[in-house]
Amino acid sequence: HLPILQWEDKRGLAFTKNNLSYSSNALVIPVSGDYYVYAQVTFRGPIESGTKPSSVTEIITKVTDSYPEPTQLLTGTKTLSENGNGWFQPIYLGAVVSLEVGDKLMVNVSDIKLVDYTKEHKTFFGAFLL
Amino acid sequence: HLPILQWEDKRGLAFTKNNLSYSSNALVIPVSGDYYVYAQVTFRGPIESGTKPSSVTEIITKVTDSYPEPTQLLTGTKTLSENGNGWFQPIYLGAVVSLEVGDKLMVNVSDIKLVDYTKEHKTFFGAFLL
Amino acid sequence: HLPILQWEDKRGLAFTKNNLSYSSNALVIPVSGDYYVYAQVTFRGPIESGTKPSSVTEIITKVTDSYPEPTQLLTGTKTLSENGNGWFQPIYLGAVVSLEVGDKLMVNVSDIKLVDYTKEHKTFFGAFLL
Amino acid sequence: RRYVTSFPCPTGMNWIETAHQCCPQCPAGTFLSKPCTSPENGSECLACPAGTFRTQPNTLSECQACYECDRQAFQSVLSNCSATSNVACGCEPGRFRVCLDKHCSEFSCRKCQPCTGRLIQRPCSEAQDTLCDSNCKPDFYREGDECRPCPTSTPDTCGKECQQVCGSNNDQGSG
Repeated sequence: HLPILQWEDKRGLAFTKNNLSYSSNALVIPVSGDYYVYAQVTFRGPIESGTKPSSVTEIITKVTDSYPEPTQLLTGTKTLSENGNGWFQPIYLGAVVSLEVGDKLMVNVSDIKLVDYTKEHKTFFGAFLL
Repeated sequence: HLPILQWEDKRGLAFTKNNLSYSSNALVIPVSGDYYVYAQVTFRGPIESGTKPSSVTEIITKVTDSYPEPTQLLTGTKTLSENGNGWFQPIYLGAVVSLEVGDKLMVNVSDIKLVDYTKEHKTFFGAFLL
Repeated sequence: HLPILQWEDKRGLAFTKNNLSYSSNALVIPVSGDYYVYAQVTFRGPIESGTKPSSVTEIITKVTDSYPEPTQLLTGTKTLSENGNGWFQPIYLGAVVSLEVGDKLMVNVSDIKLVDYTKEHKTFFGAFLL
Repeated sequence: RRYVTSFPCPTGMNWIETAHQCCPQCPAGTFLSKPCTSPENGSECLACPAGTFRTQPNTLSECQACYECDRQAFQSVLSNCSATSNVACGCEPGRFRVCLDKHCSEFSCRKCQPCTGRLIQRPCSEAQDTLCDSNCKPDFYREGDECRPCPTSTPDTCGKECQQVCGSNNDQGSG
């Protein structure tokens, strides 16, 4: 599986409420229903060690106790055409999904070293019950 | 007009409820009000026959019985700078629009052959009443 | 600070309601709570006078009476790899933020001359209370 | 299959859900500000506010916002937005359209090429660039892709091509 991002859930602009909690890299669904789930990841490069990737990918995934494999809910994948020097590529995803109490939502990325985690307003993740 | 995408509305992650129905390629609005409407289309190429397009476009359109022309609600248009080999380009759109009962929402694209329809989590379309 | 965009709030698809008002380039929050805030800016070039920018940036910002400096809520920044002729680059941002009554929301951009203001469905900005 | 809850109205009228009846359409250039109270009496229609339009009769509650021509990209107004028609945009003089999509709904305006030193086969127009003659005009010699004017005197920089074209001209001139 692709690496899973870790998130800040209390400081700065981050918050959780109405029992939607965050633990071990996942948002945990407190009540079954339809949720608008969204995430933006800003990818950036080049990074020293890495050769330039041909593409970057962000996937919002659901893990549930009732099924052994994660379900890919939303995927954004973009090829990179920037040449050698510095590049930035944001990918935003958002949609309504039906979730059950206890489901866990996570964000996977193609390469964690390419994620711009430096500013909270560039890479973010959330959900709200309709 | 630009080609209209067809959608799966029952299987997999797809669903409709609260009388928001899907018929002849359109979401049909059951009650007047303000809706958050969204869609992502992942475009990909090259495709055999096609010359590389200079741009890809996604438009969420409204059709209503009370007016003979469609109304363009949201548009995402992106020029392509990828060179010859394979490319991916997701376009996400979402916003609140005021809709009347009976209005129909559709997604038009610049070239249907470039749409990645292979995975439900890469190309999706939806709406919810605020 | 980066230039602030002006918006149409009445004509065409634009509207405000439930006391969410628009004045001096900002949406003004009528009641404290969690809001889904979103904006898309379509950038386009080249424009004769301008040299080709290396990147474009869109930031949704909050200004509040209780703090002298604006807070950056959401940022989308993308490097440009398009060559000389015409290019388009949409950037969509959206997320839930906690806001207080009287807070003002604005959209800043890296270069106002690069913003495609010609069609209301290509560049838009909004918010709704959860 | 007509939409199940609206009923067929006579031509020129539309079903209005809020009034739960058919009402006369408002003419192009206006919008429905208040539905009719009965099919017999008319709908209340108001003119589209400045900057908006409706090209067709309708029972919509607002008019569509006019597009704007992209001044930054050297577009010009071919016809202004009116209450019944959207703005139409073209290119400023001396520029032609470069379509960015199949339908040319998006285009940029590029400078026409000047054909320096060549005859013009087809002048620049809204839709396409100038077509220059492939040969240089008299008193011009080829250098790479360009046509250069023959030097008035014969400087040492006048290469082989230049001498071939301009050399014979100068002989005639001074002969």
